[in-house]
Amino acid sequence: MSFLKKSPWIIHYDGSSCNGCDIEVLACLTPMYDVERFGIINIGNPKHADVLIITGAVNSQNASVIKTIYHQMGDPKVVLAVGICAASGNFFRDCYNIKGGVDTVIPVDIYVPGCAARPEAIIDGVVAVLKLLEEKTKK
Amino acid sequence: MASRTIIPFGPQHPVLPEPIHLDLVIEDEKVIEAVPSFGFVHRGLELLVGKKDFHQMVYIAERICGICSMIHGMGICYGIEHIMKIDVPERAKYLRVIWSEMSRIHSHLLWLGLAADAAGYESLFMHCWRIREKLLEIIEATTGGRVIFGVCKVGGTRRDIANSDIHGILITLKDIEKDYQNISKVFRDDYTINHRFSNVGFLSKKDAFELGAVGPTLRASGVSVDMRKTGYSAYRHLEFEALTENSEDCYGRCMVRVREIFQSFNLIYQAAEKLPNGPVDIKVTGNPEGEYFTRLEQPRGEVVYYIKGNGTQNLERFRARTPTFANIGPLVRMLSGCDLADVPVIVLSIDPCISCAER
Amino acid sequence: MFKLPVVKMLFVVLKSLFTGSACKMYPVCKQEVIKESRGFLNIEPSLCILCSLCSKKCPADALVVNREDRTWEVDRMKCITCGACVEACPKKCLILLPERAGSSIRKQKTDQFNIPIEKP
Amino acid sequence: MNMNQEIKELKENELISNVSRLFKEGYRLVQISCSKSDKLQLDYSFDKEYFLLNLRLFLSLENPEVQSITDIYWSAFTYENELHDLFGIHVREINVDFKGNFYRIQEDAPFLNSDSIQHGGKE
Repeated sequence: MSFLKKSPWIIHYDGSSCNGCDIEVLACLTPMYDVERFGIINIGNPKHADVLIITGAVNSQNASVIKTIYHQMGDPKVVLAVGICAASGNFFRDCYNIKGGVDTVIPVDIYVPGCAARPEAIIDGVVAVLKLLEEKTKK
Repeated sequence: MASRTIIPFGPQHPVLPEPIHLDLVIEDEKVIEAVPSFGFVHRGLELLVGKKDFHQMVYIAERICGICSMIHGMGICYGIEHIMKIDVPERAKYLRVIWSEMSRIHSHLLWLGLAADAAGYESLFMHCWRIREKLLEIIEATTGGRVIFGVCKVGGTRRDIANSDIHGILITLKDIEKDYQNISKVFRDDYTINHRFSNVGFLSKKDAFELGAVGPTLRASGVSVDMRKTGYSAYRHLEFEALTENSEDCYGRCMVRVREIFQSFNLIYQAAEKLPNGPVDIKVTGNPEGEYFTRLEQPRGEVVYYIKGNGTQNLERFRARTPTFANIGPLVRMLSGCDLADVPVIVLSIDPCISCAER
Repeated sequence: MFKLPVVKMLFVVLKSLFTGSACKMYPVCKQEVIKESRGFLNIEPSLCILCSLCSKKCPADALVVNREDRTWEVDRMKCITCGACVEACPKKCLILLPERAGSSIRKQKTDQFNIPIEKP
Repeated sequence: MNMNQEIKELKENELISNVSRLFKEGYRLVQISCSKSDKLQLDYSFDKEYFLLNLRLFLSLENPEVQSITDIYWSAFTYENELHDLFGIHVREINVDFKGNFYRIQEDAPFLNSDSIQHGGKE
């Protein structure tokens, strides 16, 4: 595991996701994919977290919640948008209550495609996030 | 006279992965009243009927919820087929049963894992999810998706399970069942689970019925209602009983789910044995005109779809009343009078699926 | 009575020792590909007739077919790999592969294919 | 296919008496739904031994109003608040009245004001 030097802690927030990506994020933490071997822990407290994983599109209600979580996280921080809904809003972008992807509220660093995103794709995304995190730390 | 405090519970909460929001009015650690409110996951997808045609609505209905996606897709297909008087091939009916029972097992295993986690029993949580992954592999090999199945379409199913593969699938399922047998013993006998779930979240038989609870929440209170008994799809050819428990608390709800997994395994074996040969879909022409209330049994309980077509390719109205929405009333009743520390367990005991409830 | 749980525990420990790891060790080991999996939409450009039925059937509006420039585009960040286009295609030139699209730093990740002019 | 469902049309003032009769007969409230065409169509669905009985009433689009059934079926408040928030129907005397805060959405009554019905898909 030479490419992983840090143990990033993640916080997961469910936007208006359908649960599909949520349980895949959760599945990453369980024995089959077990990202804990990289030192990745799902943590409830935004102050402890380095990576914010958002699944699902943003609607008028959770926009402020996402902003709050984002601003509570300490620098350096990275945002990972998991799933098609988080990237573009999927077909829900036509709905009256949906604003669009996560980038309408906070800057997103990495997008992970898939509906629902496969755990392998999420792990790939987290690995990509780590490189970014390292770059951001150096600054 | 103690003072009253209002504690907001959610939307981002470490115990619950989903953004449920409750305002808990508490007095000395006792919850007096719980006030739920929605909107964090609300998308308003029922209005998409105006923009998408009814074939596309099947994909959208599947994405109401990623856990019960198979039965959501099946529900809208079933309703439209009934309106258009399409007779689905027998093989497709059995395949739908097989897949929806698989989705029930994976949903219940998921819930059991979360319940173990809420009780502070992390290794059990990991074991449940380990078994679940084996099942997901079968699901992916047969449907192509891990959580979003995408196999139901109006007029049948998109994919077929080859007869030669079924034997292998059954062997793997028997392995999973054996593995699960060990875990179910823990849920049945373990002190931690018993202690945490017993006498918590009491819902009497009368209350459960009058408040319109559905699914395991209702059956744990001793009311035997299971929509599969209406015999939709191929269920009329299969033998099973609606499982009930009489303990009327969280432990009962847990036990109903523990036993339902065995029942689902059994249903899959039965369906695989009876699986007839033939095509899996028929060609659909024309547009639906008419209305129908579809009622199916989801892992979380009874789901009702109201589908109304007006002869165009767009449906006029699609409404899904999901099981979690029906269980909100009973949940509020269960929460009043409980300890604050029990709130996560009680909320979990109805198997809340907020993205279902808010759509 | 006292001994029984201990024996049980020992049994579990021994079993766990010999059954090996449940973990898939991704990304060190390669991902096992299930060939029925819906993962990645691909096109065989030589067969495409630019009928744009696929983009009409797409529930997520991920496909753009341009007849004038003779291009076929898929946005990987919009495609939900449902397979509606594959069913709709009259020429069977679309296929769902089990591989998956990689993550990206951009919101749009469009793959464009040029459709060659049919030879008479 | 099971055909065990029935739709019964009602006048608005007959609703309460009918619902309380069903309650006494041991029916379970399944759902309340609303759909919009040129009128608002309310469906109250009840279940007894897998038989689905729908009471249907029609309301006009301007200032729709209906009496609450929460005195009879307590848990109907979820459905009735939904009717208020999504369709703008004023429900009289709900036992737990959220006054429009059940669904926290920005628009008022999006389903009533939507013109999405009858647009015939993508052009």
